[in-house]
Amino acid sequence: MSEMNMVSALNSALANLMEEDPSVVLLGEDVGKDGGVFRVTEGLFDRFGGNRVIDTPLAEAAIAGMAIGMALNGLRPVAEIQFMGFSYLTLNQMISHASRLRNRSRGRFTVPMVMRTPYGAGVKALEHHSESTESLYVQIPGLKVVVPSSPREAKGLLISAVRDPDPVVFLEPTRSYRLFKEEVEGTSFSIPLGRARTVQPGSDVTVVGWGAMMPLIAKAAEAAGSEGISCEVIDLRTLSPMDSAAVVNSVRRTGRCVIVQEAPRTCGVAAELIARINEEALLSLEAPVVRVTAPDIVVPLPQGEHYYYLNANRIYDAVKRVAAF
Amino acid sequence: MSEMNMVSALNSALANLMEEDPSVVLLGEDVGKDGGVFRVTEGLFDRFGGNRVIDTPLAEAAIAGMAIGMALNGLRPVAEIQFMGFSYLTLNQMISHASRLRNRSRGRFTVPMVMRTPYGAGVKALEHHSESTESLYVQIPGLKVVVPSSPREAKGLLISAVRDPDPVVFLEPTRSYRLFKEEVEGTSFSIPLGRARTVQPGSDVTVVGWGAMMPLIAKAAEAAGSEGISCEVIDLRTLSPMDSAAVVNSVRRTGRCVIVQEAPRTCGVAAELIARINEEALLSLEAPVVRVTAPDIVVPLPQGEHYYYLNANRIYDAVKRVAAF
Amino acid sequence: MLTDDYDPHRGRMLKVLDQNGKVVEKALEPKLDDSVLERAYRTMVLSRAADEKAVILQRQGRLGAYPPNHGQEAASMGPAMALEEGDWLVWAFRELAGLLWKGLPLLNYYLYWMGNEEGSRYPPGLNITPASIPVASQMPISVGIAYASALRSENRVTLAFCGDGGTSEGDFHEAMNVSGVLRTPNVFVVQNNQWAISVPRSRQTAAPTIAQKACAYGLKGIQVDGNDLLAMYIATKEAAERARRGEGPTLIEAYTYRMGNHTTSDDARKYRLESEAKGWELRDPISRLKAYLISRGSLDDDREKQVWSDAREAVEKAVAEAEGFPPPALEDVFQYTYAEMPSELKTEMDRLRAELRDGDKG
Amino acid sequence: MLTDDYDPHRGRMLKVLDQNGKVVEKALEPKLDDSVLERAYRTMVLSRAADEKAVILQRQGRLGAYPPNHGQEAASMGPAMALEEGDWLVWAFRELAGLLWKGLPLLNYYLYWMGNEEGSRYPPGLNITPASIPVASQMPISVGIAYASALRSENRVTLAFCGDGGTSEGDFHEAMNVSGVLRTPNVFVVQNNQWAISVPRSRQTAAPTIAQKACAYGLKGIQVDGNDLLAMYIATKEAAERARRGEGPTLIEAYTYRMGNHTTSDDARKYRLESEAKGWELRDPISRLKAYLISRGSLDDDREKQVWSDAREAVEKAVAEAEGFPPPALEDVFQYTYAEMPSELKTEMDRLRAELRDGDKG
Ligand SMILES: Cc1ncc(C[n+]2csc(CCOP(=O)(O)OP(=O)(O)O)c2C)c(N)n1
Ligand SMILES: Cc1ncc(C[n+]2csc(CCOP(=O)(O)OP(=O)(O)O)c2C)c(N)n1
Ligand SMILES: [Mg+2]
Ligand SMILES: [Mg+2]
Repeated sequence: MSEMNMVSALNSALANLMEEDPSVVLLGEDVGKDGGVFRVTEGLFDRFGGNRVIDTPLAEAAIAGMAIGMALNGLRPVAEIQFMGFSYLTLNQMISHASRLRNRSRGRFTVPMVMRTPYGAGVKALEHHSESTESLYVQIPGLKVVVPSSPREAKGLLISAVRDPDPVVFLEPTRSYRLFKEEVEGTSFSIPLGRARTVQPGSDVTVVGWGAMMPLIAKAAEAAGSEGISCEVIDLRTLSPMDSAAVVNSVRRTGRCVIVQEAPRTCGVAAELIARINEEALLSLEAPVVRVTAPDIVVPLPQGEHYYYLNANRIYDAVKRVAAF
Repeated sequence: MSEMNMVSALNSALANLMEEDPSVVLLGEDVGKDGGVFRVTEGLFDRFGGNRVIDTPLAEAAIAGMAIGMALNGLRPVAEIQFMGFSYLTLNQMISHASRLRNRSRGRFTVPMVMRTPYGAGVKALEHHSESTESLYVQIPGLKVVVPSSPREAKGLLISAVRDPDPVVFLEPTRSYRLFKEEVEGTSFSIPLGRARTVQPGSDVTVVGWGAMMPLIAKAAEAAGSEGISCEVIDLRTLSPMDSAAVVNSVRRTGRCVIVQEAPRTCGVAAELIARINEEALLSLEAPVVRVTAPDIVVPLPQGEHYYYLNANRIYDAVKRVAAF
Repeated sequence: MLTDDYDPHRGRMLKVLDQNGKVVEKALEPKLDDSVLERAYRTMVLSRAADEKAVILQRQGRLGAYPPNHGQEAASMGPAMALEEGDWLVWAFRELAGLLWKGLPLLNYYLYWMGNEEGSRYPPGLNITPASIPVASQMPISVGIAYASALRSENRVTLAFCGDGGTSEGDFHEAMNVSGVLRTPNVFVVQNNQWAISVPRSRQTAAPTIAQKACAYGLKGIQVDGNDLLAMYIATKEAAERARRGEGPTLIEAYTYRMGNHTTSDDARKYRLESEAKGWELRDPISRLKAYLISRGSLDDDREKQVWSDAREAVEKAVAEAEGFPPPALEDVFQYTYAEMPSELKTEMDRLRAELRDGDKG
Repeated sequence: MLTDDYDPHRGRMLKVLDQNGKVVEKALEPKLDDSVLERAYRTMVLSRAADEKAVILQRQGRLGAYPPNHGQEAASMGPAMALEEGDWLVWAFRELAGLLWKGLPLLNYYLYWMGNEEGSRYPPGLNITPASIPVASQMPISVGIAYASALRSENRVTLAFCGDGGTSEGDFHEAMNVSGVLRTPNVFVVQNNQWAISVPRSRQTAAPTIAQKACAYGLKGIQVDGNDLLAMYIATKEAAERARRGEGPTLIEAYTYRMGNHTTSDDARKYRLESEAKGWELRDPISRLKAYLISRGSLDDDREKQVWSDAREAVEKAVAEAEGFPPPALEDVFQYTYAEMPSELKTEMDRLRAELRDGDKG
């Protein structure tokens, strides 16, 4: 065990995986010598060589396509897309092939690949470097989508993602990369995909989020708690397949729910959760489910980012409102 | 006025637009001599010449990118993407540029382009030819998304889309292209974007849909009506910006709602509508809103298409269930 | 090296046979056993027969939209012949003859075009990827496949196809370029059949040849008479050997012609002169091989008739089998979404099963 | 034609000046007025000064991540000089000198990199598109811009830039190819600064030059010493004239070097030898132009000092203005989403306004 931030936890996961399984390879822009723009792959080029830690030309569709081909042919590729804002270039490969080859070939061909990419706002970055468009991927049958919220979660989930027989889009919250450290095992361990985590049990309001929203939610829940509102905090972790049952079950008990989504409002994961709560637990609801999300606008450049990016206050206010409804 | 099917109505709209405004140009694969694989642009090459009806090389990103550049520089391009399943190749251009140039340049540069593409299943086509992934576009701030449901609607909405100052994704239901005819004005007329249409007023259940779902809904609503269930049928028409107010207002009166979505369930437009109903009319609900959608699977090839594609029976059953709740 | 002798910048096209089956460059004639040549001829004929049948079936409503292969048999089969056991073949959607050579059962082929996913459940061990409909999207995948083989030092080659239209796509470019940098053991064959639906080659790119695009990627490139089986074979053979030696990928332009409509939904008369196709009839790849075989004494009229009747019989058998094949069950359209069905999806499946009425089955 | 004399396949690079400012090919020396050359020198110096300041501001936390232009001034400005009023300039993110020549106020530039969208509200009539961060995505857009100009017979040229890394993207390829087919009045300049973050040119493509990629698209191509302002100018001038005559687009490779880090977030020592940059210091484009001007008698030490102090003053003024510029109001981040704000969005805005507490403002 040692103290790791999310970057070092991810690095440790990749190192473990590459040691254990010679079929694990990394590819992407600047993942080799440079160790990745966020240093997630640092040291792996020296350790495992350029054949397994592959610096590619600047070509996202090819990175995704190659990863698919590698996965079809026995490797477990982990592709890095430098920022989620550049992942749109991979969408045709991801939708048309990665997600479908198993079905297309009736299971003869499978695509055990991972596409890692940093996502999210809040680090005062350039345009296109703050995207949170996870719902583009969540709606695609055949893809899995995973978002870790802490260093240990990141390591355990990434290991599961790489070992998973299906293609996984692994979204790393840029803002959490170096936000805090926690104790993480140096050896490999896994956290199963597809299961939400109850971070804190509670009885008054269910608060759901994922990724970089979790630290904000923790703060808001604590503040609410100190005012006697007991929050049940759920980290969704895997957005697809979505463990909505965990959320629905919680809402059945609390009757109230706040969903915190970094992405703009429309057609996001929060909407889907609300739809499922509506379908399965409408009669338990004592108040409308509240979405705390970014507005339906382009992510502003840094000087306007605070209008877009959520904070603990707004979550806290929402919790209070729902509790008081 | 004359009887037109949707293909001829769209063709008529384009012809009117090109006559009226020399800045309107068409571009895409096979839109010229061939008149488009669905014949929507038939005759326009001969009439307006190859400089305004442009056969492009096979390159969707370039088609979208060129349309953006044309729009920036004073034209009103109407780009055709041969099938929605190939539109993923345009997503980077559409998300990163088309939807953002106005905001990026504080209004100095605008992108009055239209991207037309046939969408939807039910015509026993090849793989990738039956996609209904509108929610990929609906969630992008800065884009508009329009789906006509009849020949006249198609013409009026397309004319508005082309005249609109913002980029519009115009989705044409493949299945409805030649499904039926109706009286359509030969001259140009417009139907405003952003407003849902109440196809049929009713008092018991609000039934919402768009595009190719509307004929199925009409059938189901009629059957329900003959059993004494009065359906208020709403054609959403513009998915973005979404006229959810029309739906919410209707649900406030009926207390019951069925949403019919051709696309797979997760993170679709139906989920967003449910979220907004939850937010604004929860207390009016007398039953959970029901989604009738495709399952979260890859569109099957024709022999399995009937498992995927909705029909009037399933909508009718849903209406009955909601009414009886 | 052929790629030097036929440097695309010098505008020479590789040919071995003329239309009378006469060898135009003796030094280039490959030494192939009669049995191999006979199998080649049989396979091309089988492809032609199966293809013609598919068009008929489509007209009868027994098969969906279908892209005819007529005239392009040598362009896909010559390259396939240059492969060894275990090599990969990544096709687009117009490479029937090559697939048959590699061993794909006709049943799979028909099932697929009849709209049943079972068609793409290829026999285990057969390294052929399923049809790839989004144009050129298979090219980057083929680079990844080749990379994986090379990483394990398997000495395998990955042969990938796309069309002249496909060369305009970004995917084509990214694949060629990455493959050049990583020196993956790929052979890329562009079936330049002069048309991409209604768009002629001249409007697809302003480059005079497709082969010369190789130079943008530091690849070897060569333009080959795509209707000349022997030329396609030797060009691919050389390229495959180069790839196997780790000397990088090659781009082969197969200069051929789409004799039919783009697909059965298309009507080529709208955009091209019928005389153009007429001219190409004289360059039919099967007739050319036949003339060569006859000139070698490896074929005569009787045996030729037999080849055709065998082919037609095999086709009828495959069609019958395909038409007798069960359509997918409800479970089938769900169960291959993930390795393990997520519980929410299972619920969706059960709900759908309950909701479907009997009359809804089709 | 220069593109014939310097056919990329023959591996010659176009140069007019050597590092001592001596004209190496007299016949190529453009006839430029002293006033133009002086303005050119001033602009390059202004670019250098503004760029250095931006790096300092970033270190002080007064500006965001920033991509330095140091060493590439001639590569963007030579082409800009060849434009006429009304011609379009489509930049990527490392073309400061060219922008300044075209007339972009420094204030806009700083505002943009300081994270305020107002920076990209370019003055009306200035045909420059905003920075394009997704690599090479601006290239297809530039083709559309050029097409529109041509359709209206405006006789305008569209000059578009990307980097060596950008040439690997599908967008680059699709743009070059479409532009070749449609013969749009484009000039494409690839600033080959030898690196794409940590990836060296040799690993970006196996093609020996970027210029030769032109041949894949039937374009004219030429490799130019990108640190030689005059060479960049004459190459672009010829290309722009060709484009204006309707004779199609040209691909110009500006062979230059990224002297600094990729951006201020990057540390180039991790992946490249410092000696490499040292070698390129001797080829600095500003020193080269200075030597030329001095040799012509158009510049002396005093005036040179004045140019620098004018530049620094202009920079300080622009920085002060940019730092005094108001940050966006809440309405600003909403109101440019659509021409007219949809009512739902208005509701979202009002809700957000109500929800934001005072402490939330940043
Ligand atoms: C990405 C994409 N865009 C459009 C289509 C529709 N389409 C199918 S085949 C075809 C033409 C392909 O031309 P070419 O690559 O020359 O192959 P050919 O059909 O001639 O064999 C088009 C446009 C597609 N399948 N994929
Ligand atoms: C599509 C895309 N992928 C990745 C990035 C991240 N990125 C920014 S600049 C850059 C390298 C660009 O290299 P080059 O085109 O040579 O331009 P240079 O930075 O050298 O000017 C990368 C990978 C991006 N901006 N866009
Ligand atoms: Mg073709
Ligand atoms: Mg570079």
